[in-house]
Amino acid sequence: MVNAGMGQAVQVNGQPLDSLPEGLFIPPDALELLLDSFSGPLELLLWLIRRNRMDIRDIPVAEVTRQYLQYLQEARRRNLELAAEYLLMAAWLAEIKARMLLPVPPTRDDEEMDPRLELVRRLEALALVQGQAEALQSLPQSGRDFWTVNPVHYEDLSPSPPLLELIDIAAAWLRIQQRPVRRDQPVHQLSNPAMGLRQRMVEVLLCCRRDHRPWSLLELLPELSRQALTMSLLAILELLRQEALQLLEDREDGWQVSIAGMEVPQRA
Amino acid sequence: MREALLALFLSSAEPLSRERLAGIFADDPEYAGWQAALEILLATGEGPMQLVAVAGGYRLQIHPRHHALLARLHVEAPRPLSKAVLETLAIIAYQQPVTRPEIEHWRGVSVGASIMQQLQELGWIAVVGHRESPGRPALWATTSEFMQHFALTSLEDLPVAMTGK
Amino acid sequence: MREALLALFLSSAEPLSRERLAGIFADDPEYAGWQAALEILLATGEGPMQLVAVAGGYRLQIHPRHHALLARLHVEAPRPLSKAVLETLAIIAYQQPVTRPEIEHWRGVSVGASIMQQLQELGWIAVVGHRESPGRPALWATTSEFMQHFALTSLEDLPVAMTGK
Repeated sequence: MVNAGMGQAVQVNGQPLDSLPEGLFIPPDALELLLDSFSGPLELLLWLIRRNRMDIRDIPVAEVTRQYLQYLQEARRRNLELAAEYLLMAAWLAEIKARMLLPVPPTRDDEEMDPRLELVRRLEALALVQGQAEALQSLPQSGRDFWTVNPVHYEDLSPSPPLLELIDIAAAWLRIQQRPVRRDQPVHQLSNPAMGLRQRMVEVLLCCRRDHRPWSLLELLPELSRQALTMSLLAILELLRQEALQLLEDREDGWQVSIAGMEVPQRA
Repeated sequence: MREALLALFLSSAEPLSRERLAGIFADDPEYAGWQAALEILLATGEGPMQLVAVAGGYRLQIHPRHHALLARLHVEAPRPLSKAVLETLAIIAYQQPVTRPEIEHWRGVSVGASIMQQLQELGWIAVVGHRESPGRPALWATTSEFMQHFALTSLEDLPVAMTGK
Repeated sequence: MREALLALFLSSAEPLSRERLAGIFADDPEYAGWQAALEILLATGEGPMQLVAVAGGYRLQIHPRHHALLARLHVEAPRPLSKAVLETLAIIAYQQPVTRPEIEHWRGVSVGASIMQQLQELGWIAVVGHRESPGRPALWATTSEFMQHFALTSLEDLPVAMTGK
């Protein structure tokens, strides 16, 4: 079955499979390599057909089956693991061979009854896929045959502001207020809910934040109307109550406050 | 104008279509004439760059005259695809959309999960739907990245396969 | 020469150092003068691009004068704020200066760091102080950008949200 006498004459490594001599000849290490390179029984079959220069549409099933089984037997003799698919294919081939021996029942369309038809379809499909794979392989590929421009860096773009109107914020605040509130945590509620007071509170904080030093009360009171003065005074008192401002000392020249949570340099 | 157009292409990781550009330039009078600038860029390129039609849009590529130099920079060529991966990709590219059982039928062997995963990691294939048959198998197709990698303008540009050996 | 240098920078995903460039150009007489070309590129840029020094070498970037146009391509269209973010903003606007535990109290649920971050990235809220209570919690308030965006001159201009009690 195996022509061991020629075994030494054939180099396996580096030789394309198609250069194997006609007929079944498997050099010692070639079978494993051969089976590795096939993706499955259908491909082994297609390769056998092409190697024998057979017509895919008129396969001499007996001869192909004989060669195919020889490969399988040889593989088994060498204890190579074969997927179950290979044995399924063998069974299929045997079935086709058997059906071809039966007398053909009279039909209008002979081709419809050819037991090889499904096999031919499968082989042609595989041949097409192989051709398509080769065609893809021949295409130029990015990073191998051509290079694209890598996206050029740009500095952060400012995000577009969300779709939001002032009235949405007011509506959200209204909804929150209408919710039943848990009272287990302190919330600094102002007795006077006017937003003017809050505006002034934030301004006082920002003012104190600009310069890390104690601020005298007078510095924080604008020389404006009496109303503004009242508002500022209220804001500072509220911030002191909320412990957002710290009262440092009560001196002759007035109070001094500093923003909480900030180290104030000690004066000598 | 030409600079503004270039800036867009240079910053984009994706090919830009005419529709996309039209949306960006809108009817802004500052950018009137962008279409003429696009034609010139397509025709003449800019410095070492050429503008190429790919995957339904245009993208910048380095002119082939610089390829020898670029090969010195990009010494690590992408790993060649294995036969199994290449055949699976070919079936998806040419037969899409296609299910995994159909791919297995075409190839005559089962398709390992690792093959599909490799192609997904490359960003070349994606699930585009499901077949309304029992089990609702996923339908696979190639992506825009696939066309970009192989510099295809559309799927119609896939080369015709030779089979009659 | 300038073109060859540009081709390298354009095709590279990473910054290129002088050493790397020197290795690529080697002593190839065809590319003598690459160092002078690099200096010019650094000084004058090329079209919409400028060459900047970053860790690891030099890389191209789009000149900021094109940022407004790039934003049309790369910045997502405006979307509404999520409910959680909107509520947090409303509480800060109407209750400022306010701490995060207080915001959580008003909302009845915890306020994730991502919510505060989103509002900070918009430039609409900032820390204006701290309370001298345990943990020294930060006091949040709206910013002048917030006022400008909504064309407010003072918080008194905020619409009155009546609870109808």
